[in-house]
Amino acid sequence: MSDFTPAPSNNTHEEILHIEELTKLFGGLRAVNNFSLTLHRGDLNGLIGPNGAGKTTVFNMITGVYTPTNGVINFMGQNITGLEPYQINQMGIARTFQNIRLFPKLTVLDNVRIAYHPHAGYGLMDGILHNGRFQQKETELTEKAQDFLAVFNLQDRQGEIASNLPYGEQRRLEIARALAAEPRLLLLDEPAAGMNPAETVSLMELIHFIRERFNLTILLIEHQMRVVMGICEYITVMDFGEVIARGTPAEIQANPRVVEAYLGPGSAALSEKFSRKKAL
Amino acid sequence: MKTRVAVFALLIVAMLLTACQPGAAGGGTIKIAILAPLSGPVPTFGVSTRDGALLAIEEANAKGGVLGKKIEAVVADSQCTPDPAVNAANKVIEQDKVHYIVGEVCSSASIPISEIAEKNKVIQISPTSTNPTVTLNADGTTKKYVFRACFIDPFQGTVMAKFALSKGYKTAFIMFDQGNDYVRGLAEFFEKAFSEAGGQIVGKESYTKTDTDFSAILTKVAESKAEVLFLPDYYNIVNLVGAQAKEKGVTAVMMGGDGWDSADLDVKAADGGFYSNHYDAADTRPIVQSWVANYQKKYNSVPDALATLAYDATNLLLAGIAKAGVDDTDKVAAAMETLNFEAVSGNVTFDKQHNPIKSAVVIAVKDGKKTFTASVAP
Amino acid sequence: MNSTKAVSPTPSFIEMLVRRRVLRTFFLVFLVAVVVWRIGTALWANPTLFLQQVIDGLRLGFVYALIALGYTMVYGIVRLINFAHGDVFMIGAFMSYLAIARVQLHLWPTKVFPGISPVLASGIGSITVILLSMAVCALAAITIERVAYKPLRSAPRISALITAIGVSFFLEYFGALDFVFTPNFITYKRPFDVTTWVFGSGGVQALVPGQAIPENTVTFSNISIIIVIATIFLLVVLQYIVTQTKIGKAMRATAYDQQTARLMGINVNGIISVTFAIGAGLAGAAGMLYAIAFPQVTFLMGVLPGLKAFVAAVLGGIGSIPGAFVGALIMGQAEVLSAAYISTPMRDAIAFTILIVVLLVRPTGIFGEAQREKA
Amino acid sequence: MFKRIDRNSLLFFGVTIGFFVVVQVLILVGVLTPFYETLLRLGAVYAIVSLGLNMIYGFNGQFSLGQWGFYAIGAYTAADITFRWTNQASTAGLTVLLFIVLLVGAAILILYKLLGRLRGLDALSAFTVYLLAAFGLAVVGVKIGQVVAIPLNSVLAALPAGIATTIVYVLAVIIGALIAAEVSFLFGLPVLTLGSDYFGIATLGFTIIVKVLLDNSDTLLGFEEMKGARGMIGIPKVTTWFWVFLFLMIVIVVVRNLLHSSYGRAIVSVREDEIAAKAMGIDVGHYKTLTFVLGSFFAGLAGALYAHINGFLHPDMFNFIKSFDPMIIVVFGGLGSVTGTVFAAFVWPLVLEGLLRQILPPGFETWRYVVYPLLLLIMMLLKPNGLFGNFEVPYLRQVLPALRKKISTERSQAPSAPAVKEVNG
Repeated sequence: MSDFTPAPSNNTHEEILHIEELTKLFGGLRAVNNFSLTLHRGDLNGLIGPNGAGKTTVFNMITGVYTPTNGVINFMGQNITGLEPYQINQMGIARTFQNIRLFPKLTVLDNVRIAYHPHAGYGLMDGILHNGRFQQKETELTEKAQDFLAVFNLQDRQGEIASNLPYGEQRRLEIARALAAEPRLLLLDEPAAGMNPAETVSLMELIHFIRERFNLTILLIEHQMRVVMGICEYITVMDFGEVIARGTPAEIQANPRVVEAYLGPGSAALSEKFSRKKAL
Repeated sequence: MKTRVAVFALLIVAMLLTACQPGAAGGGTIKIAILAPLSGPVPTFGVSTRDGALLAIEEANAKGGVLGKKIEAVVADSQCTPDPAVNAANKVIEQDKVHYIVGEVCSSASIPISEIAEKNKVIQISPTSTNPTVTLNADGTTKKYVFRACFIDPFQGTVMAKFALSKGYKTAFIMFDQGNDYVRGLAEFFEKAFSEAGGQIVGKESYTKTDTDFSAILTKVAESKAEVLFLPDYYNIVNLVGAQAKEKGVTAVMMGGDGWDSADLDVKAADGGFYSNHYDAADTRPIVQSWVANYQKKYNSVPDALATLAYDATNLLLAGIAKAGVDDTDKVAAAMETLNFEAVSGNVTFDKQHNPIKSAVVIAVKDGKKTFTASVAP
Repeated sequence: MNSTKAVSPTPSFIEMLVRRRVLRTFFLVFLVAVVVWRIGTALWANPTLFLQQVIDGLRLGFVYALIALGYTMVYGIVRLINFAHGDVFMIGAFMSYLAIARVQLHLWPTKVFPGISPVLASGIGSITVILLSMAVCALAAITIERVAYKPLRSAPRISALITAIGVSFFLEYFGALDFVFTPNFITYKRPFDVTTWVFGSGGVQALVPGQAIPENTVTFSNISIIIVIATIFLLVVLQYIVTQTKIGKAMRATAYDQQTARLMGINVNGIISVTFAIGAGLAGAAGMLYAIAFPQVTFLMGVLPGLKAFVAAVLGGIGSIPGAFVGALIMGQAEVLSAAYISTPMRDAIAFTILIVVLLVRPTGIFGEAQREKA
Repeated sequence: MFKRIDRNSLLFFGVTIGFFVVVQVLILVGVLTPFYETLLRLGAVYAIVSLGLNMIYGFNGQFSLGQWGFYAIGAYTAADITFRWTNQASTAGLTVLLFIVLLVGAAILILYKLLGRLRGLDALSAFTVYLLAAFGLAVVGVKIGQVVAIPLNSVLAALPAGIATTIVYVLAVIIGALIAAEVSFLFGLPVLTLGSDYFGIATLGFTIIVKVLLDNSDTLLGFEEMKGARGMIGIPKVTTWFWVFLFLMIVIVVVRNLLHSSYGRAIVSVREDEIAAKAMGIDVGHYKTLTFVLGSFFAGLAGALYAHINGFLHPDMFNFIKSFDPMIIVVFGGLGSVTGTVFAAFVWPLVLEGLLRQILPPGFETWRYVVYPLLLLIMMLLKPNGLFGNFEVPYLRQVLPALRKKISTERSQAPSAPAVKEVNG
């Protein structure tokens, strides 16, 4: 770990996320090993690596889907290790999924309104009675959701069933839904997967836009190098559950280990890799 | 949406059509409803009951009916379960306008039916429901319009306990279906009478009506070395238990109640056993002989206890109507209370709680034959 | 309700309780201790009686295993709880009954070869009957699958389940009609005679009918032996089919991923039919064995064994063949032992309590693969 | 927006209350015989129990076969209360159960808040805590209830008999439902952690366990008056068309309101995608439990009403085969459709018990259960999504709010339309 200097972030704001020596074992499989990462407010960082490198597992640990075998995750100064996913979300971490996970049979509007649920502002009894408080809060909530959809240019689609949207709009809706809960940290899991070049470009603009608009910190996993290199300010590279490199896009592109991990290593490295595979 | 409307409309039309059927009240016939569990867990009991009752009606019609009117049977399926029984009873009373009900087999269906019968002043005679509360209100008074044609539990249980002791047996093991009040009642009263008269109950185990593997219990029976295995259940259970008992080396003599009486009783499995019954098929009384012969002719099988009691119940009802001389349930109920009628199961009178007073016989199962061994008066 | 913003620090003692799952352990240990104590005292009080109960439990377990295999295979391939499976079992029992009592099919060897040895004759005869039941059940299952389940393959899973319940009702009450199986309880005619052996200090000897069992002995009958042998044989055949043959591989591929299997050139519909047929064939065999052991057939006879076998399949981890087998053996023991030592009226309740507790500890059954939902 | 809702509500309540009045008048006039009246009452009861299941399965996606068990619990609980009142002139049943319900309920709520703060508490441990608390408080409840019963007896005895019975009846129905809800909480807590079909099997097991316990209610449980497998008699027959209709309407409105609130959306999100729901800050476990408890509350309510229709209860009515009935009704009506469920719940007894009884010719009575599964089969093959699919009558339909006129100034700021533009890689 000492090989890597701390992130030379262009902003020196407070620490948002601080992960230390995160490890996850599945049975005997070491999916993530001694993973550390620090994000500061406003960072737009990338997490890359070949398939099976453990990127999504890191996401799943940050968001509470998996409990880490070892290690600590601090979010805005609070230890969130072992919390339930919904608690972590409510604390301000939102995410999207590699394969879009909308609420397929619900309307676009409801997809966003669900994200507002933790801040609905009325109790179960108000909901059952549909009393004045309910009417007021529900109207507020709905208007907020509609405004929010408008930001993402989805307001005309509010009545559409989510699964009927075209792919690009589904992605946009998923991001919108994640942001509706007003998170401080957004985790994007391969947002450009399955997009055509035009959509990808539009997505990159969207990511830049939301970071400014919502004052976000973003960590994203991506396979399309064009996207990663295009928008990330700082990149962490994983392979076989371990961090093999960190740096700016330019540094990463020049790093021989990364190139090796991605683009076919030399024969010596190849044999080493196989022996490691066996050991796992 | 169209289909929904269509289905809905069809349903409404069908309902209206059936609801508006002219209920042929009065007229030239007397309607008797037969409520029997034709589906549900024990349809075989329902079929026997229905056949027995139908034969009685047919014979009465051949003799010119009752009060000069033909008798019309209305059969409804009551499934041995309260809900369908209530619906069936309501249906025959409201839609078919019957004044008389024969049924049900199971007490769990007879009780709700009796409530409806009582409310509508319809006479109900249950052929085989032994639960005391069938004819009684919750406060212990007798239901005016409800009768039964079978023994109630205390009588049969006591009969078999006395019989077992008279054969010199001192120890007994009781097996009973915990979910069947008939079986439970018999077991309870057997236990009481047997132990009061000096016998010893060495074991008591219950099972459920869906059980087929009795090995765990029978192992205990064999272990207990009881002389008598009292099993007051229906023949289907007796067949299963009997066959398995033989394989388990159980030497106890099996004894039971009228539930054993069936053409389907496996005489090999029940070999050496005794059971109490309403009549003896070899009895020379003409009514017994003609009943067995006619039933055999019509349905091609030997009547079982359920058919016999349904036949008796229907005949008792018809005798009551004839005695009252008028199709008025108040009068018929009164007439039935004082009835003295010779049925297949002996001479029947009703006690204060509308239970029949009649004698029982004990039948032995030996070498493939069922033979009369003793007669016990109440 | 959602006020989790502040995750308050908890006292270390409670945190330790939580992390070590002390209460959970306490609860489970308590349950296990009760069971162990009950069985232990029973074993101590009368070891031979206990052994006898275990043997009887095995017999029941082996029959359940055959039914459970059908459930587990069908579930594994189409994710359908085939409630009609128990009624196919009933059809199997009735078929063998009709073949034996009406046609006397089991006597054909003696009729064709008069000089044949009686043991061999009844063996061949019985095997013929069992094959017939299996064939009829397989045919029935294929028909049911084609008519009732196949059209619903793309419909919500629950629709197929409701259809399965419908099919189950239909088979039962259609069977109860007078011109089909009749609603009667019919005494089953066994194709061979029962012999009971007594095993004790004096070795093994046949029990003379009417004779009481000597002290400290264990009895078993030729029926138990036949059930065990037949079940193990069928299980081995099934295991061979599933793991070694082409059809078996296709079945596993289909179970894993129907779409991909189709792309690989596997006739998925055909494979599903074959699975139904094999499962039903096993149920048919089970029907006959069950009827031989508990000699009575009736139209509702499949409901409870079917349910218990299904529970056994779930217990073992549905979709797994060894799981179904182990689950069935556990169910057999649980039923007989709880009837013998805990409470006869509660035996179904106890069997289901065991199921629930096992599921809580191992949510996908004993042999079930842990499903980790991928986020 | 509100105007539209109002019109729909008006129409809905107008039609339903009209239906109620028409039926009531027809009953009074005698056109609608007790035969059909009983079927209608049964239909309403089935509607309540099925709506509960539709909440659990249709809207929350939990495949439960335990609904019938909670129905049984509600029925026997309420029956025991009214039985003691009418036959023993004692309110002990009422007060004892009332205090048990209140104490255990309070304990559950408090513990739920407290235990919810513990990080990583497993369901079985929590279950142990709840179970111990519930048992302890139940004992306390019995003691308090017995003391309170004495003065209450004289108070109720002073009232006119009809009013006193009605009070006891309504309380009994509510207590029956609450007991079912509390039991479902205790049972659901560990079992809801199981996945789909496993949950279904565990709940089916629950139904069977309840049935077995009821079979032995007089011996093992010690409730003499329930008479075990002999069936409980002497329950006052006080559930009229009015009561079932009233409770059905309340249940429909509650279900509708809940579903159209943020809580309803949270419930549905669990059905749609559990993982996404979690990632959106929805406490999935909480909403599963909430829905399960609510659905069981309805089941208990229906059971309590049902117990007072025929005045007779028998464990065989709560057989596991019957536990498929509400599932059949829900699927038949259309999963996730309140309209469909209510409609199917009324149609189901009318067809099975009414129509089939009427149209099958004499001699074919045994064919009822041959025709019924065939109808079910044909129905499922023709309309695998149920009769109504997702259809709802206007009142029950979720109204899409109109778009606001004020167009957000930021609207066009989001880069949305795929701009064809070269970017460096």
